[in-house]
Amino acid sequence: MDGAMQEDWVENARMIVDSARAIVPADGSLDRVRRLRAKGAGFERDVMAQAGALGLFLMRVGEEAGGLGLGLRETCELARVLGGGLVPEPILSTILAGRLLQGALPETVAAGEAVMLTAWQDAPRSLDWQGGLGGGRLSGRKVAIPGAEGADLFAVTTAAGVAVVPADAPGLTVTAEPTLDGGRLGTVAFDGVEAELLPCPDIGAAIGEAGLVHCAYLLGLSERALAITLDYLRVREQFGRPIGSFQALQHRATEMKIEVELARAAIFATARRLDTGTGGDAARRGIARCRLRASSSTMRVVREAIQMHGAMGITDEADIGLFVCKAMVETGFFGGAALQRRILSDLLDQGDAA
Amino acid sequence: MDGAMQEDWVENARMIVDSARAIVPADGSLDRVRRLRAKGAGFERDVMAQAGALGLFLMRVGEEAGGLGLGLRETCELARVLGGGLVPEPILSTILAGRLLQGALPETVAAGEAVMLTAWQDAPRSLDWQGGLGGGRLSGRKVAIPGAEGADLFAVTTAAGVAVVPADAPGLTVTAEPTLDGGRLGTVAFDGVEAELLPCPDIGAAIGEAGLVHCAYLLGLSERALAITLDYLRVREQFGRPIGSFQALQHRATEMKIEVELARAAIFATARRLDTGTGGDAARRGIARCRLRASSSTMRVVREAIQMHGAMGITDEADIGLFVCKAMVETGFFGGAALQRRILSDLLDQGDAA
Amino acid sequence: MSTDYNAMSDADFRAMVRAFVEAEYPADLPRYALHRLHWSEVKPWYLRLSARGWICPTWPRAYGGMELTAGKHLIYIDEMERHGCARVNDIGPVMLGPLLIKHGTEAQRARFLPRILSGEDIWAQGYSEPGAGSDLAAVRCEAVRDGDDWVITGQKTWTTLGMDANWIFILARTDKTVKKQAGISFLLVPMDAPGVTIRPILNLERDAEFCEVFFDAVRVPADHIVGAVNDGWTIAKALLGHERVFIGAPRLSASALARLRLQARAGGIWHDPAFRDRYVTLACEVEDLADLFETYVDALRDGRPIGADVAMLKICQSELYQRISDLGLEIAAETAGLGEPPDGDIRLHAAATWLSARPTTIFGGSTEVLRNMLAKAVLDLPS
Amino acid sequence: MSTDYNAMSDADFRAMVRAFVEAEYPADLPRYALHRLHWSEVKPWYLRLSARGWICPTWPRAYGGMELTAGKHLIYIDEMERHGCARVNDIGPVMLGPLLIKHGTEAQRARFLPRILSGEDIWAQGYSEPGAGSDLAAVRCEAVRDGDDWVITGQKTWTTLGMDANWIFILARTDKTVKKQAGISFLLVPMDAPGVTIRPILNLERDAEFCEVFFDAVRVPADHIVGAVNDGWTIAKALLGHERVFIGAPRLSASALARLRLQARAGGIWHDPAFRDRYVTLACEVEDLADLFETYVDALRDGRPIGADVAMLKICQSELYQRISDLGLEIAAETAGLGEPPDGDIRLHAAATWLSARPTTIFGGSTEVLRNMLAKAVLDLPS
Repeated sequence: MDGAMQEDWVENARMIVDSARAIVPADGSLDRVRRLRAKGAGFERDVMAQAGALGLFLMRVGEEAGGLGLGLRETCELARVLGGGLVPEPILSTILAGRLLQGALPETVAAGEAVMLTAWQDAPRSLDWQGGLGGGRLSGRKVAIPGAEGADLFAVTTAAGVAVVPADAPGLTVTAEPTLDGGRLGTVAFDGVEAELLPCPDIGAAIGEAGLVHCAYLLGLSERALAITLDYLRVREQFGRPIGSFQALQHRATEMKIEVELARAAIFATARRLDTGTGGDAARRGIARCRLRASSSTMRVVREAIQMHGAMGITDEADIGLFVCKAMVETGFFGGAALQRRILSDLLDQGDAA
Repeated sequence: MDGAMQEDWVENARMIVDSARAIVPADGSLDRVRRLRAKGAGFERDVMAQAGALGLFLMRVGEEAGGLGLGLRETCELARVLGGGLVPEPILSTILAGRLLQGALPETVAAGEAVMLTAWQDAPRSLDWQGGLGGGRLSGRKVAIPGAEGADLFAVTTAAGVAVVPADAPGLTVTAEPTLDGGRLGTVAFDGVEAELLPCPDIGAAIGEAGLVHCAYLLGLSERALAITLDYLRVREQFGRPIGSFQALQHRATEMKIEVELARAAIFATARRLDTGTGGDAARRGIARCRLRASSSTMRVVREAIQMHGAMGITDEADIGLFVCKAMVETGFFGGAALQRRILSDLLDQGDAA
Repeated sequence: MSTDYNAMSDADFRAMVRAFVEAEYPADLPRYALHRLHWSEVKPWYLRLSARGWICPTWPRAYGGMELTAGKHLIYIDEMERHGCARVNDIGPVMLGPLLIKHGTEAQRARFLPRILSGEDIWAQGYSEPGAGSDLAAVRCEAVRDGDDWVITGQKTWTTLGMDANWIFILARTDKTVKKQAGISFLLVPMDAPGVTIRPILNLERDAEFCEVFFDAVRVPADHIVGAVNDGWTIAKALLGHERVFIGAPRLSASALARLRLQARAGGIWHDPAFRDRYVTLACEVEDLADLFETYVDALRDGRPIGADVAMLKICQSELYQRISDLGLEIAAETAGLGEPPDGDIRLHAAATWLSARPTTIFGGSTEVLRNMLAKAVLDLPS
Repeated sequence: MSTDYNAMSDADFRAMVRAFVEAEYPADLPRYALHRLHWSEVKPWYLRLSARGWICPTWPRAYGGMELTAGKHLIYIDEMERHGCARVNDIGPVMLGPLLIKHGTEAQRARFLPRILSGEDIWAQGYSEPGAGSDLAAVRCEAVRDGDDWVITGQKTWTTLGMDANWIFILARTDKTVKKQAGISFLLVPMDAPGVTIRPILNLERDAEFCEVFFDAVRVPADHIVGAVNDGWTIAKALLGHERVFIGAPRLSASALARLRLQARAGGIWHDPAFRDRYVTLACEVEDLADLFETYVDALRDGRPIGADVAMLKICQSELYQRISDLGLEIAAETAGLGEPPDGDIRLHAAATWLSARPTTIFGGSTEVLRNMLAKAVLDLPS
């Protein structure tokens, strides 16, 4: 990679992140996040509209198709900012829809006027996305869709391509369950729903990329959770000293920092490799590794964050709790850690010379 | 278990431990252990004779067969003392021979005049003991026998019973490799060795018991390694303070202590259960659990012991190094940790009502 | 005088407890609940235990208790756990009662014990303060003598189920001039006294499990002190007897493991070798802990003293409980963050287990404070 | 002036290094050795590198070095590692040379640098003392000015391959009246000076890898000081440049992982799902570390400053190396403690890997000292 390209992505990422600041309060306030909990679909349409207006949904749409044609690094930087702010809007899901549909992404969606979410996952603990077809129509179900009840449209992956269906299509049912972060996790069921299937040559790759981008959301979350915990360690006193002066906590805090830095390095190196041509098994391996690291480092950070906050860590009133709950909800997405290890195990003998 | 029985074993164990003090220096000196390294078979016949004179080899021979008829708890207490002194003599191997042969244990062996070791293991990473037969004679090999070159006789387990063979029997070859503790780990190969097979109804159980007793050797080793490390933490100064005053090391030291205490509790509770009638899968499960705990706690203790000793921990001159090397040699006996977990996994659905 | 349960054989006693529990545990109360239930929910069960004379298993029979030995008490606990009985508001039976029996006046015993037995009084504990979580002796809540009253001003926090209580016992500073442990007294305060205010604290599931209690010049009569003035720290420290052992009992870990097994079966990964490798390791740890626990129970049974090393049990149990719950959350994957139990089965609710495991390393002596103590008192490491 | 290697393309440079190594690495030297080799063994390889002008890759060309950029230096290291070249006695090329170039006098450079380049002088490092392992500034070895000489009395220890060296550089206390970092000087001492005694220290495999060096009124001329009197601590601390990054390179972990794979195959457990579950976790950690390492190499390449946070690399690499070696030891089971490689193949020798992993968390800044430093310098936690 030459210097010019390097600069390109850094500059692009900076612009994207700057624009995302419109969504994530500069002062770090989590009031909106707190207020939105257990309300409606779990997100605000206004904010989706704002994201649309900023062009975020066009990030992964190629320039030839009228998009921004940005890379995974830029998208990861965006996701990181969103994670740091615990933004509940399903922006990444719409970005994935754009990545899948390219020029076919409806203009209303791109502009943020209509909300389109991607419904790809056939079952929990699996990365299967090919289901959802039966007798030439959509049938079956797609799971694990945050905010599903707030969607106007779904981009549905199937073995035969991507279907765009309105949420009120006959035979389509959305159900959802409350999650600990105050959001709602949806399932979309199809009972012979008519839909046009748009061809997409690399659905699996696109979903893999979305899994990587989501790692960056977790990264942002854990970076901020670590920062909040370090602040607490500096000010909270016990036995007449700030608790951050106790060596046992200091050593554990350095471990949290290392976890976060490893996640950051792995995510952006993998994004760079994918941006610069890595695909196939190498990409799958890299993504699985990032998911493993991002989920384990996030859970480690929030576990330690609770412990270091003491009793405050298990209350609803301390902000750290918002990060804990969000981590519980999000770290298991894209199949969970056990699946990642299985994928990596299965890939062990691929490309293995000996 | 009533109070009287409880007292019995405690009293018996006390006597056995007292007698073992004749072998393990009261002042904790490791001079003999150090001196013996890389010399001959790795142990002293005199000490085996002493153990015989103390009756140790008759511990697990029933009273009706002229033995002491003692239980596993007493044997574990003995092993614990031997482990604490890093005693290199293969006393436990001869006790196992007594357990297998009962009244058929040669008097010269019982008296410590001849050294008999048990050759049971068919292969590393396995608990198979049934091999070693071919065409009515001993054939094949038995592995992982510490001190094998110093044996006069072997008790060899086979599917058809236990064979007693002299080390100089035609067709029997002993080979050995040096181990890091200064001992030698032997393999006995049989090329059509003639031998009488003595029936033994519960060879597998006896080997399981020996595995449990060996856990107590590891326990003694790790208890002493912990004590040495705590002593070092109390006196070694860095940055003008004893390093044992640093909270990070204190917390890790409590973890070592907990590991050792869990091992102790598990080993003696399992020994009690086996002494009071538990057998079959429950016994196998208990023994596998103890081996898992004893090996992991021992390795954890010695790993931390090295780190807390700093550079001294990796030198030959500090006593802690003797414990480290012994732990490396011994924790993997009886199949190793991975095998134990596999055994436990296989037993999961046994006796599982749901 | 009530029945001498200790005269029964263990087996008979167990059968009796089991039969009672199976017959009397209210059908509409949750079993194996992970959350503490409120008094409004658990009251019927408290009253049935009370009516049977079983609400205070460790109190002397002379005071209306069962006077169980450690061994019998363990069986009692076992059977309650086995049936999944909800924990009642037990601060009175477990903490205040034994304390009054040991340190109270005859008048205090006569006044308060019967009302605990009957369920008329529900007690809460007021030890922690906002500035002093791990450092309990850093009490700032103050009690000043004014005529025949103590006048209390200050704040307590992390009072479990405080909103259900009509009485609270607190540690209050009665002498600011001496070293911090020496100027603390133990006071009894009615929750409806003028100047007492309660603010619930929501936990991460947004249940009001704890509360803050504010004291604004609250007056209580002079005889509401237990023990001598300025001797409260000694009393509070000595409070826990058996509890120091039972707080490290393997039951939370064991039941989390059982739930993990059910969850793995329901999720179709029970036969996955990689999962099993992790599962058996945790299962062994639970059994190891149970064996270690048993050595302390044996000591209790034999009347041998329990040393500071018993804190190992609590460290071990709470961290193991958390690690088991971590694996449960991991295998739940996309369903890990659900707010409600899958299929309505609380045992399959990994998130609830995970959250319920968190406070165990914080309350009742944080793991860090216990490790500091072990390093000094047990390992004899220097300060 | 020698070749400007930095003008070559990376690919050409790599190909050149590889060709040289493959042609010139002595056939009778071990490859992928886990132990440090002695001078008697490794001398031919030193001399061939020296003859090629490649023994000092980072020195300026003006002084006889290759003057490689960080990127080129990485390629150089990569290719050495790839072939499994033994590490030479490199204290002169890596530590003393750069230090003299920066802080020495022209006379010192003229005298010592050529002899390092040629292999005539083999240097050893004398920092640690028996009382001061982690606390390097607690220097007690003393140098007193007497006429035109420094007279040195004291002891150094953990001097790697000290028995192979004819020179040693030491930190000595030259002012006892100031705070401990301020009274230290950096001195050069010939090993054959009267009063120098060496005692080898055996490691756990009973190899003499380190030694103690005793100084009994050893006299060196006044010009054997580097930098100003009492300024030795500053010089010693600034010594490590690139090295702070490279000490955290993933290569030790990566090669331990490769050996673990071979060992698992040889032991027949490569396809065991439980083993694989553990293996892939470690393999991912190695790749994560490699990615983190790369961010620092990028900074070096771009000439950006390296902060104190680089210590994370070393903590991470050394602990990971150890955890990989722990799994290797575990799967070796009954063969774990063998003193010699199974089938003579060092790569299958789990014990050797395990032992070689131990010092990495102790030397070069112990993990504990680095964590203390990170907590303060990077996380900004209070003292």
